[in-house]
Amino acid sequence: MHSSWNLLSWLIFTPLIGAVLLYLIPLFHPSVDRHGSKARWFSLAVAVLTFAISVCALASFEVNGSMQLVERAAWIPSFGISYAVGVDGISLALILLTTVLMPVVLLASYSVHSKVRAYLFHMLLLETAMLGTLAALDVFLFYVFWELMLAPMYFIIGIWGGTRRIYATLKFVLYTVFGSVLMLAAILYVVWAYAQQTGEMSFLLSDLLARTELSFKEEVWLFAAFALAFGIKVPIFPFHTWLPDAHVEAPTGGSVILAGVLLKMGIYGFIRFGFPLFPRGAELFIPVLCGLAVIGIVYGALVAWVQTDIKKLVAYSSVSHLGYCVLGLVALNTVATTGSVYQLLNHGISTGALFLLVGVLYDRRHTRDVAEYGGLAAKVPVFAFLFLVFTLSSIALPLTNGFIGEFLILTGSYVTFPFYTTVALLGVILGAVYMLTLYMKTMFGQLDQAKNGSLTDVSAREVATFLPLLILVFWMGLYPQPILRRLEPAVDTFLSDVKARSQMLEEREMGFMAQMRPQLIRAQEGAVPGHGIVQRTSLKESNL
Amino acid sequence: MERTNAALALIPLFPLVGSVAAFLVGRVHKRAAGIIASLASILAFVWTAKLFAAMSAETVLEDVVFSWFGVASLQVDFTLRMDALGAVMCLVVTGIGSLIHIYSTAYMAEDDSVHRFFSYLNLFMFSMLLLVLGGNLLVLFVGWEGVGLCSYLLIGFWFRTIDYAAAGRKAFVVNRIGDAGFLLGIFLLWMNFGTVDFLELEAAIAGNMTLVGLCTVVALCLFIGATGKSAQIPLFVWLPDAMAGPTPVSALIHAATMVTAGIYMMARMDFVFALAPFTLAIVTIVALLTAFVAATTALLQNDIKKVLAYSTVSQLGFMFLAASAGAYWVAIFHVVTHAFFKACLFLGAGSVIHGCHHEQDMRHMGGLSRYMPITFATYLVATLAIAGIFPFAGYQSKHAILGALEHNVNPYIAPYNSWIVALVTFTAFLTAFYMTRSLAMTFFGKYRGHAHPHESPAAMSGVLVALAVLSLFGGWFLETRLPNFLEHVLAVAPGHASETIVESLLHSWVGIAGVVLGLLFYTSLAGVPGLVFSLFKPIGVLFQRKWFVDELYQAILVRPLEGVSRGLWKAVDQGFIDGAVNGSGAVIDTSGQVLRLTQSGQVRHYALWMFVATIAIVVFFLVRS
Amino acid sequence: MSPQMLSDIALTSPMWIVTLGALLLLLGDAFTASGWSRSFVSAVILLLGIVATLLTQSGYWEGSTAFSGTIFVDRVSWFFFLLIQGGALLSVLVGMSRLSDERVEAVGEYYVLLLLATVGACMFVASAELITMFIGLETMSLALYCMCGAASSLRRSTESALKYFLLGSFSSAFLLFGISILYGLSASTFIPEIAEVLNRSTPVALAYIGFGLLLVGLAFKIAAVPFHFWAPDVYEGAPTPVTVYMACVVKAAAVGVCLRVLWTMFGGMLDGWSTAIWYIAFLSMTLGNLLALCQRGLKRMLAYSSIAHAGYITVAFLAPGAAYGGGPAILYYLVAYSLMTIGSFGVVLAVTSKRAGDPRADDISTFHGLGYSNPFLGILMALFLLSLAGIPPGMAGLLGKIYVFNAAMQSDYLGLVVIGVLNSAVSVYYYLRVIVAMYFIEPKEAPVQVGPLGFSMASILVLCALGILAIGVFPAALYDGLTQVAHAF
Amino acid sequence: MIPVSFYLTLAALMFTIGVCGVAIRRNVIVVFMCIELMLNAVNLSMVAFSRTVGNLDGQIGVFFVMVVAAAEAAIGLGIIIALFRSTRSLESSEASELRR
Repeated sequence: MHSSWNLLSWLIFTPLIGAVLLYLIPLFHPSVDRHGSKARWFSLAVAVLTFAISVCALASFEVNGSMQLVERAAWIPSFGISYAVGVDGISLALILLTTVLMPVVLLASYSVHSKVRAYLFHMLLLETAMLGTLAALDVFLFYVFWELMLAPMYFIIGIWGGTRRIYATLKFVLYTVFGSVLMLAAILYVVWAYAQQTGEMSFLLSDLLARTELSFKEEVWLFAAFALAFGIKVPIFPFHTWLPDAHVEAPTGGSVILAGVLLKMGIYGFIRFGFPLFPRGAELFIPVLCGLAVIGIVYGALVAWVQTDIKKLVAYSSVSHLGYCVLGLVALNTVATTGSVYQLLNHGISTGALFLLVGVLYDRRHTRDVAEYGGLAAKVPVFAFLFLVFTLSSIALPLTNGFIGEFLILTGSYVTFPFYTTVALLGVILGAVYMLTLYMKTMFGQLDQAKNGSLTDVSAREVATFLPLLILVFWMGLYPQPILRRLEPAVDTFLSDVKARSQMLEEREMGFMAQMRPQLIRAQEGAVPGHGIVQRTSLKESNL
Repeated sequence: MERTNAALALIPLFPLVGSVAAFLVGRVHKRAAGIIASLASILAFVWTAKLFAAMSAETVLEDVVFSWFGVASLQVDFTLRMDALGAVMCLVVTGIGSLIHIYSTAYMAEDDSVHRFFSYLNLFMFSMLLLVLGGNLLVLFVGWEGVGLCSYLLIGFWFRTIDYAAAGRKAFVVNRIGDAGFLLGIFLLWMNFGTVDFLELEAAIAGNMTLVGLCTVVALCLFIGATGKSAQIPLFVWLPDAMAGPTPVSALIHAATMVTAGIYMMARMDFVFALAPFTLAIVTIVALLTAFVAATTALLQNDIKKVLAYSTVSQLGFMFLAASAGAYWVAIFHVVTHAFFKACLFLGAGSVIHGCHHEQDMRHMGGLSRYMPITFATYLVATLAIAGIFPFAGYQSKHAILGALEHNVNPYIAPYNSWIVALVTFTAFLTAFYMTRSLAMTFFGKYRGHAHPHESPAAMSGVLVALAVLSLFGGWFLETRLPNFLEHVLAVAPGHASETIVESLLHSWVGIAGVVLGLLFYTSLAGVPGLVFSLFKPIGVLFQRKWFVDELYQAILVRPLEGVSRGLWKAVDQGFIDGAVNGSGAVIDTSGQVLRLTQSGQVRHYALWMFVATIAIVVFFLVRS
Repeated sequence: MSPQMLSDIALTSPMWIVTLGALLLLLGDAFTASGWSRSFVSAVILLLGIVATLLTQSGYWEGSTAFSGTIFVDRVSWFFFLLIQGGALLSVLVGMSRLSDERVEAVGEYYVLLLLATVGACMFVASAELITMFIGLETMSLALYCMCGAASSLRRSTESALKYFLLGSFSSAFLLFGISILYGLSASTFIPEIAEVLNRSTPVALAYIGFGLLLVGLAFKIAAVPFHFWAPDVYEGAPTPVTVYMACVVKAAAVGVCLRVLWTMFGGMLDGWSTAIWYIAFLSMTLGNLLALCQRGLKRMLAYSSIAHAGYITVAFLAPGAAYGGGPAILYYLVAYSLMTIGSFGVVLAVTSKRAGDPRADDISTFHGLGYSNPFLGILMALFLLSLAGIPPGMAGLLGKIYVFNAAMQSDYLGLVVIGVLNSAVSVYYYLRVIVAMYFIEPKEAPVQVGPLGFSMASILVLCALGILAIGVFPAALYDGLTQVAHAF
Repeated sequence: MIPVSFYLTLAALMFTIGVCGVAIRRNVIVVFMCIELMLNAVNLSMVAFSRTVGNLDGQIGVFFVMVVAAAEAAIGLGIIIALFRSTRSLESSEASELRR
């Protein structure tokens, strides 16, 4: 481990430095750089450099379940707040997804014509926030980065967005803030509990995990607060209605990042914080989350089916897809949870690409109405081909990335929730329905709209934006092992941490109660929750 | 059983490379696409044949291409495996496939997107070969979905007509419904046995009577998958629509190979079905119904391809009947012979369509035997074969099916064996009848169209002849060889006693009756069909309108679901959730507006408020202390 | 003069210097014509005061008093001297170029009053004796009444002065009555002695009444609900430079006094008064935010927002103590709030002062497209607003809230914390609406003419922004220092 | 001797009258006078308390309060005049341009 290199810090702050330089270097001033092309190239270079750093991080990452490349420095020592970052397989995978998508998005930024420099600034700032969120090991640091993701996205949608952007941005921000402030209260509560028990304050995740004891009731409330914040971000039904609006109004790059990375933060938050900190609270909510996930899968698919706005359709498909991720997560076994994380990557790639594709159409025709298209396959064959590939990836055709994720999730969660998973299979069918309907209505049929007659096929630059994603679709579908190999130990660590902490808390609480009122314990023996996770996984443990 | 390593991956690899090459080269040189694709297909056939030649009935060739994915104990290798069953299927796929490729070079010569066509066709070959060579359920599933994709692409090949594209979508979606069931079966198998490999599963399951309950469920799930791919009730509706694709596609995918995947899968998983007599009983009933319904529907269709499509559905029912009786080898036998004659029929129909300038309605044909004699001859042979008349290929397989059904030992079915045989026999009679009808309407009488029919080029007619020869001798050739070859893989019932030619001819009476009646009805007694139709009008309309199944599905499934979706979106999303979100915003805003009234701007009001608040504080403290 | 006397004078020199400066300025203004910058001189005077505070730092220690125990010269006083004079300095500098636009004619008197109000505020916050406190309060308030009416040609200015005057005097009377009762109860007007008496025996009803009346006066000054009514009207009507001054200096001084009164004087009765403070905090946060939500005028909106912020600060009054407690949290919040409020009102001043006579000059539509017509102000305003909302990169505001809520949490006020965070979620709406106006809406008419900002205004705004980032990203040093300051409680 | 509670009761009454005047009367001059009344009520209570507790602090305080009251009068009347100039009225309800 080369923690002396501060690899993660460089990774996180390189985009920020780039963003600041955009404004400091006079070369990029709009009066000099009339069309923003220099700024574009510069920020692309920054994003590629960030990608290179993330590859270095990957190279120095060892395949095991531990936190690696850990850096730690005191930040606000009197509060036990530290700047602590580190990655395990899960966060590294998501970091790589971010750093891969960002150059793609910046390449696609050519559709932004006004205030280019500000756009690039916000994008790079957003990248810093996302990477920070994924690497943070201190709850406070996490919260700061989590909230920092808000402002740039807000500006990106608000300034470069569509006609209803104001409603969309306010909805997006208020929804998110509403969730995250409650998470803040919960964080403060946990830290308070920690301070009560240890006499000092710490926001460091590992400290909180190791030494905070919470009663079952506390856990339930705290998990609820975290789950609200993360559930809104995911988004879990019924907290999803900000997503279609935000997506529809966002500029292409914004949509890609929103779908590609931002939505992943919810699941990531569950994995890194929600479940390990409050295992028994989480357990109580698992049936709820699972039910909502399945509702989301079916509901999102059904609603996507009747959309006439392409972006809205893809947005609702995200609701459905993220439902799978939640399902896989709450199944809490290695197969399903690994699949869940893998599906996060897939969704980032395929849905990101779909939004890029919609962006390509929108740039040319300035409409997202399905009825405005039709028969495009004859006019723009390369586009149609790309659209097809990403559509297939989205509906999880074998040998594309989507299949691996979906199969792992469904296989794994079938062991835990046979009924729910069977219902979730409806999503597999409905996914084909809405995506192929979209494909048919846009690409097939007569080229009957006169305006589409002058459409041009994707340019070389646009092909360049799709190429990395195209490669990833097939690579991750054909040979996912390099990624799975890194995810699995991290997921195992996650699961065993959850289980261990659950047991620890259980024992402490039982012990405490035994000390206080021995007779109470006998009365409650059967009713005390908390063994479920252990029991359920042991059911078919041999297979998991 | 001997497992040996072999370069099996080459078999699917040829068409895969061919697919890419045909597309890239074909964009520049239109003719090259067909040649490359055909070559790839032939190479695959040759390589299969070479491997086949070296193997015995007990050989299992194996090729672990790479370790595909694995998490915890779910480790899936990309394994290809060829045993006797796989070899037979492989030979059929590559053999028939090659012929159809050659045919297509002529058939599709004038199409603008010929490179796309051949690319898809080769991609289909690739997927189909993965399907039959897959050594575990997941590789099979890759092929399973892959052929579905290619089917989708090829049905919608002429995508400018939105109906064709819609037919492609329908095929994919209906297949997906089946696939969901298939996946469920896979989940159950993995959950209980921790593996998806066929050999390992077989070792764990075969003959273990304690697993009957599980196997019943698993088999049902798998069969749901099969009903999708192999067009059985209730999921058969996509296949007739799939005729929107170019005719060679119908021949290859929707008759000879892909649609038999369900039977192949069932044969492959025979060890599961063997423990699931209840499921097998369901299979019998479904297959019987399918065979009958499709045959009756085919009676009154006027589109030549629709007749063949329903005939295919019906014949697939026959295959499932055989399989459900435990006679898997018979099912495979029928798969093979059906591939011969149905491909021949479809390609013949294609030749007719090609000759009549894309006319598909048989009412605008007639008397074509004079214009296209080779097509006629081959079509005739194939018709006789499907009618089950000795010595044509269909006779042996159909006879074997009836034999198997007679001796079905399934406890749930056995009491009704004779009824089933009777209905199947009747269906076979219908088959002979409607096929003769199509033959007569197309080739006999006077030409009723306006085009100038002509015989197809050599590439097409040559292939027709080859398939006709196979339809003629295939059954006789395979009748004894196939069971011997397959006996180590599939349960092969003791072969029935060999019969004399006279006996065989006597056993063909059903087919002969059908053919004769058909000929009478549609040549000399031309007024009779109309008379019969008007006599039994309700039934006639029912048959003509395909039992109203599409309408039924539209009415009870598609439209309600669409309505529900729209309702959910409007009521739940925009109404309820957004209503709650915007509503809580409005409540906050309104409460702000109401509270604003306190800020009246009048100093004395403010003073009063402050005084009241002070009093409140003082009183509060007085009460507290 | 005795050494004691000398040291007392030295330690209170910040006040002396500013007082003398104010008197000299008055003389100079009376006997000379224009030709010299009164604002510059008053800035220098304030700077001298700050320098004096810094130089005498070592003399301030815990519990020490001056002038026979009437003035605290402890670290708290030192901190508040710096905060008050610094706030005053910043508000002088930020407003000096726009004073005439704001129709303030008697510039000399205006600055004299400002300096005297600053002295009053220092005295108010440093007082260790209740009559002294009253004098300080009145010195500050009387000067402010006049400052509010400084734009005498504008009816709104006069109205705000009247309202402030009447209600201010009204509340002072309550405060005074409270003082009288406490005096009657403890036979003393000195805070430490009263505290001693109160701690010695179980508190009687009269003590609570005295406390309640005192609270009325103080809550009025920090503009906490239900004594907030004056704030929106006065903030809106007063010339914006006065609003800037009021929002940071008066609130800071009043909070300082609250600290002393609540924690030093009534610290022993915490259990008795916590419920009242709980409700005041709750009401201030909630009403402030709800009312700010439906404002179109920015000054008024920020006034309501200042009520809400008073509520957040009040939350921490429930959590006395230095380590992780309310003390440093409140002080940090004050620093952050001063920067945010000077910054945001400063931008409003810059945008609206050219149309100061128009009651709708600060309407939100004025800000449409500001982010593009004046990117400099746009970015700064966005940062100030984000900080007020507590969203990164507005880190100072976020940390302030976290400190405050954390303090409340450590004292087991979970409910109030939840209410607080939900309130801050609501507040996001109206802060962001301004950003929406600045960046997301194309102006229908020509964008507002802001005019040149002038060096002082621009640099102060930048300073505030940098300050927000600096104390937000690297709060450790400041926070540790504030913990030392708040050690007294 | 008259007990101190009488003085205090009187002071409280005067204070309350003052408060009510502020809250009820419209004429700004009267309102201002009511505030003066409140201050004087406090003065009375302070003197009374000074008497009971036995030190002079309260009485000294009264002087300060009187000075402050005088200053308030000066400033207050100035503001009232300014108001009269702009509205030609002494009604406090006239000064309600700033509201809501």
